[in-house]
Amino acid sequence: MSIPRSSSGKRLRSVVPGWGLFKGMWLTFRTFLRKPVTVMYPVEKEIPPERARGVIALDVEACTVCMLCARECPDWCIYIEGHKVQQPPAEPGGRARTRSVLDRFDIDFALCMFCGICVEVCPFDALFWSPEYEYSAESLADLLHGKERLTQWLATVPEPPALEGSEPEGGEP
Amino acid sequence: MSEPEPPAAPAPDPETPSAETPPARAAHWAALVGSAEWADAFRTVKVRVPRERWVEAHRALQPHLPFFAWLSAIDWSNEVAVGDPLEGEPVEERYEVISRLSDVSAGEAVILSTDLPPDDLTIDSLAGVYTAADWHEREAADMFGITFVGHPNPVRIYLSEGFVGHPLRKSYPLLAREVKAWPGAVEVTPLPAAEGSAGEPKEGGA
Amino acid sequence: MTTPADRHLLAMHRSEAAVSVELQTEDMVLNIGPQHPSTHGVLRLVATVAGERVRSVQPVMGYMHRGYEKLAEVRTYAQITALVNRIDWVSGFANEIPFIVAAERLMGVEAPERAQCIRLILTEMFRISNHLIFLCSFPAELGAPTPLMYALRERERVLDLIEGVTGGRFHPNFNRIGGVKPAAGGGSTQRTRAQDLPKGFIEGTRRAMTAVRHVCDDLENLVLGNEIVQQRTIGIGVLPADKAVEYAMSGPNLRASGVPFDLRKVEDYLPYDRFDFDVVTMPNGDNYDRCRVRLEEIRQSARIIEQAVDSLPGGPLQAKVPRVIKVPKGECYVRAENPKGEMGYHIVSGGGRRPYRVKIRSASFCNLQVLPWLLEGALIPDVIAILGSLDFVLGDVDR
Amino acid sequence: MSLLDNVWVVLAVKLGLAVVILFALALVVMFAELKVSAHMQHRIGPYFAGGRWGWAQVFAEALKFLQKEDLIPRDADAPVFRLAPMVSLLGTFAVIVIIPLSPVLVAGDLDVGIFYALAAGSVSTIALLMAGWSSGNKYSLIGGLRAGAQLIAYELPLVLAVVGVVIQAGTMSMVGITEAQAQPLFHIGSVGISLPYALQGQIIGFVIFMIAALAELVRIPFDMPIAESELVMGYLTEYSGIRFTMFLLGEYAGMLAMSAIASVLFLGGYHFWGLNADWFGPFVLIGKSLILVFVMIWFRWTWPRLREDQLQSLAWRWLVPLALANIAVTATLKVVL
Repeated sequence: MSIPRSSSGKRLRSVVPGWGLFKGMWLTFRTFLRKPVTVMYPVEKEIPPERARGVIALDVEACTVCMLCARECPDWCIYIEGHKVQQPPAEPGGRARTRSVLDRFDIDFALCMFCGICVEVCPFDALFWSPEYEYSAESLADLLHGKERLTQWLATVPEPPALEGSEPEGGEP
Repeated sequence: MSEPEPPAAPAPDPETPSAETPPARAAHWAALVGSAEWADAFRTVKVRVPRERWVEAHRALQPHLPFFAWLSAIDWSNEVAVGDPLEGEPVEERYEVISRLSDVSAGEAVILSTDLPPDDLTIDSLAGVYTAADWHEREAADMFGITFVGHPNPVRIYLSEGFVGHPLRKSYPLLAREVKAWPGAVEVTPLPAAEGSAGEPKEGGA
Repeated sequence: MTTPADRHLLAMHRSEAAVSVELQTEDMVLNIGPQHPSTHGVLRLVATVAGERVRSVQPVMGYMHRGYEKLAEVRTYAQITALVNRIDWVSGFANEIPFIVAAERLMGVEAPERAQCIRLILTEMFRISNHLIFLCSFPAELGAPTPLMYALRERERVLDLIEGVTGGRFHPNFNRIGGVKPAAGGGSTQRTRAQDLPKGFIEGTRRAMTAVRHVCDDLENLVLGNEIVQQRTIGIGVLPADKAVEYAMSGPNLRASGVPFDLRKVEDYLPYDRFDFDVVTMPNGDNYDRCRVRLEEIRQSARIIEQAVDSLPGGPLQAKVPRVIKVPKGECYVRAENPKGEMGYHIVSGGGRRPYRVKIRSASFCNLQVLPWLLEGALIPDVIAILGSLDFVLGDVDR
Repeated sequence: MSLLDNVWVVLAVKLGLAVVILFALALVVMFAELKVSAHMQHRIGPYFAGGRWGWAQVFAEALKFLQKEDLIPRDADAPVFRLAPMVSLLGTFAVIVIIPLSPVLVAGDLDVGIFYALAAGSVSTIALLMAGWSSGNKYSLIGGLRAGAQLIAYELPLVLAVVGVVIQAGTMSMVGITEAQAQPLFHIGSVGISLPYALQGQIIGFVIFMIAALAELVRIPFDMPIAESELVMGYLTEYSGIRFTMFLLGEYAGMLAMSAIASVLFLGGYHFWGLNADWFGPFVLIGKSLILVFVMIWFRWTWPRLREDQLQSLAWRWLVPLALANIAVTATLKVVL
């Protein structure tokens, strides 16, 4: 461990008093001549990284209405309703099964704090993060999105990014 | 780090207090304030002093630990309005005032603690010993309703003048959790706790 | 090291006031804030001014008090991680660290080495981000708006890297008890593929660190070398070392007063002892030094990050922890060197899924305590400059 | 013919032209500020409004300001509050009429031209004090008082810096000063050593004039009366809508007027090597002025602001003695040579 260093604390004095003013001006002038870094938003767009937490997409087929996401949500912003239906047994003589059908899956993005807990706890891979971010609305109420809208976003879910090399264990559980 | 070092077991740094066996430090601080009650769990040294000797104990430690990190309180209560109650045996209902002192060189630190009975929430102010205790005491007064006797500026710090109640008391409800029904209360299918792989940690290499 | 209290202006003012008692006029109460461009949110200073000279200042806060300590009591540990990175929102990740480490200590688990190293890299990235924010807001308060854009430009690179790993720019919510876990973003394959650093991260980090060093040089020319800035900052808001300790200043503000104390060197919440870096201190404790300490700390952080990405260990990202996290009974305080100072969480666990009590020691709140002392006798422009030099965020003050 | 003989008609036409040109140029300066500041900050700035470079942005902004409600605070001194922006513009317009765009193109070539310009220009001091005092706001009051102290302090170096030029030119007429700069500076034997259209040896005067002009214009590094980060815009805090626009245009027109005066006094006015002053004079003068405006914008977006007391100390301890020394040297040389 290196020894804590006390700097000399010398001020950054220019040789000529006032020269510092012109060094700054030279910097701004150089920048003035360079090409700006701005991305002109509606015309050009930055591509967010694959993991960007833009919006939550829902795969209705995978959802079993287990309520886990609604329970784990710290903001209580997921509203789920469902009902059970009797299904004929898979094979003759088998037990009649019940299946849950999702009636309502609303996420209030005005309340959501984009923590990702719901995506993480979902045991059936029904929720995904999508980097999509253009869904602003004019009123808070319009930020409550139902399952139809959430399903549309499923198409924007990207493949996971390639990983930085040297992953010795492969990540397989 | 210039010298090669086995990354698996980093050598204890000579400068960190962990080099010395922690209980010895804890006992050292306890002896300094004249208290026999101390705890050292999870590398958090806590020395308990009686309420009468609260200011005195701080005065004894001030030359060694000049940095007043924070002061707060804990409402030990068996009944809670929100959150998880304490597990296990019921505790003695009391308010525990804790303050943390440390130094600014070697990383030494100690937490002093004292108990206040729920019916008499007054304690002497530390403002005379540690200047930095000022705002923390005002905060504790706001949040727990503890009166700090001799505080130079006993006005509210966070809450507005007309605010009723002391929010961090365990008896104080959290309105945000009461005005809205829990969306998770709907039961459609049982929790998938019985699912085979769901109980395992999912991360790579686990 | 310790400079004597140079309260020259104040002394002069007092003697002036004593001489001209008969000339005294009524003081004016100037309400700076809660809505004011330079209070970084909703801080309110009730200043009694005589002309431009401030006689006394009474900070009023609580406009943004969100009751995090109460909110933490009704949330599980995983949910609190998402909550606490909103305390000091410009260094979100650094807020998660002490909380997670405290919970890990209570549970007796330790994050694997690779996870710890990633935590360290991201913490330092947030330190860079925070200090760049300081270097953009502080000159802006002195009236120079351009360093803001330069600093934010490079900060964007750092934030992009952070977003690439964690999925969040400001609020990563990346720490889990026992390790780190990037936000799932992998569609149906998210469970089968390890959520590790994305490809190109290390290369991008190296490039970003070069860019950050470069902007540091630029800002040194534009801000610290500028004679007007020097006029406005040198010898203004002098906080001597003994006062800094007395008022429990921490972090860069303490080091600018000449106290070489850095929790990264004395605590072991992250493996900082593996890396070579200096604790930057400045001798004078004035606005200029507070600004300069942060500029130098960016360079040191870049140094740490470069070492860390060079020697990133392999291995898992997550230690084995139960699915439902219940923390055994106990109390633990862990403090960490947040970019703004000492940030710590005192977790009292009652044995359940939710902590019984969480005391949050936030750096900005404690750093602001010195305000009435520091601002007494200052001029109104200096009030703003001193306020800016302390680098606080109202979310961190009010919690 | 008879119409142009009427002195009032001619005056009205001249004034109208001056106002139109000044407004148009003020909008140009405003646009330059938007664009130059953006590029200095590595941004693009206005982009979409009106074609590729966003030239229509200034009109959009002006229209936006005009639409806004004309708010007058309850505690404000309403008549004074309403009057202040007009007074602020008045000073600038009064100045502009004496600036010679070419040897003939000048609204009014007064014998005491520069004297009149400086006197008329200082009217804006009163406007800022009026605005600050009448707003009924503590921040505005502090801003107004700062403005008053600042403008009074900088009036002096401004005038003293000009004195050197006047001594050298031997006239106070703006046209006269310009023409004097076209003459050789001094003769050695029969050879005229000329420094035509240049600073005429008044470099110190020029620097002092520009510093004082920045302070008069309340521009960074001397914008303490506005000081957005301290006083929340100072005397402008309570202004909105059209009155705020008037101050804004007044600032830009003032920048232009000051730059034009500086060009006339120190940079040879409408003269430029190889260009006929009669035809190219206006373009030369406006070009020189815009370069000075660019430098002002450049300062604005590079430097922070000083403190009020530092500004006063700069004026009284450095600029005034320096200007006096400059006058003494100039006068001595004038007599000696």
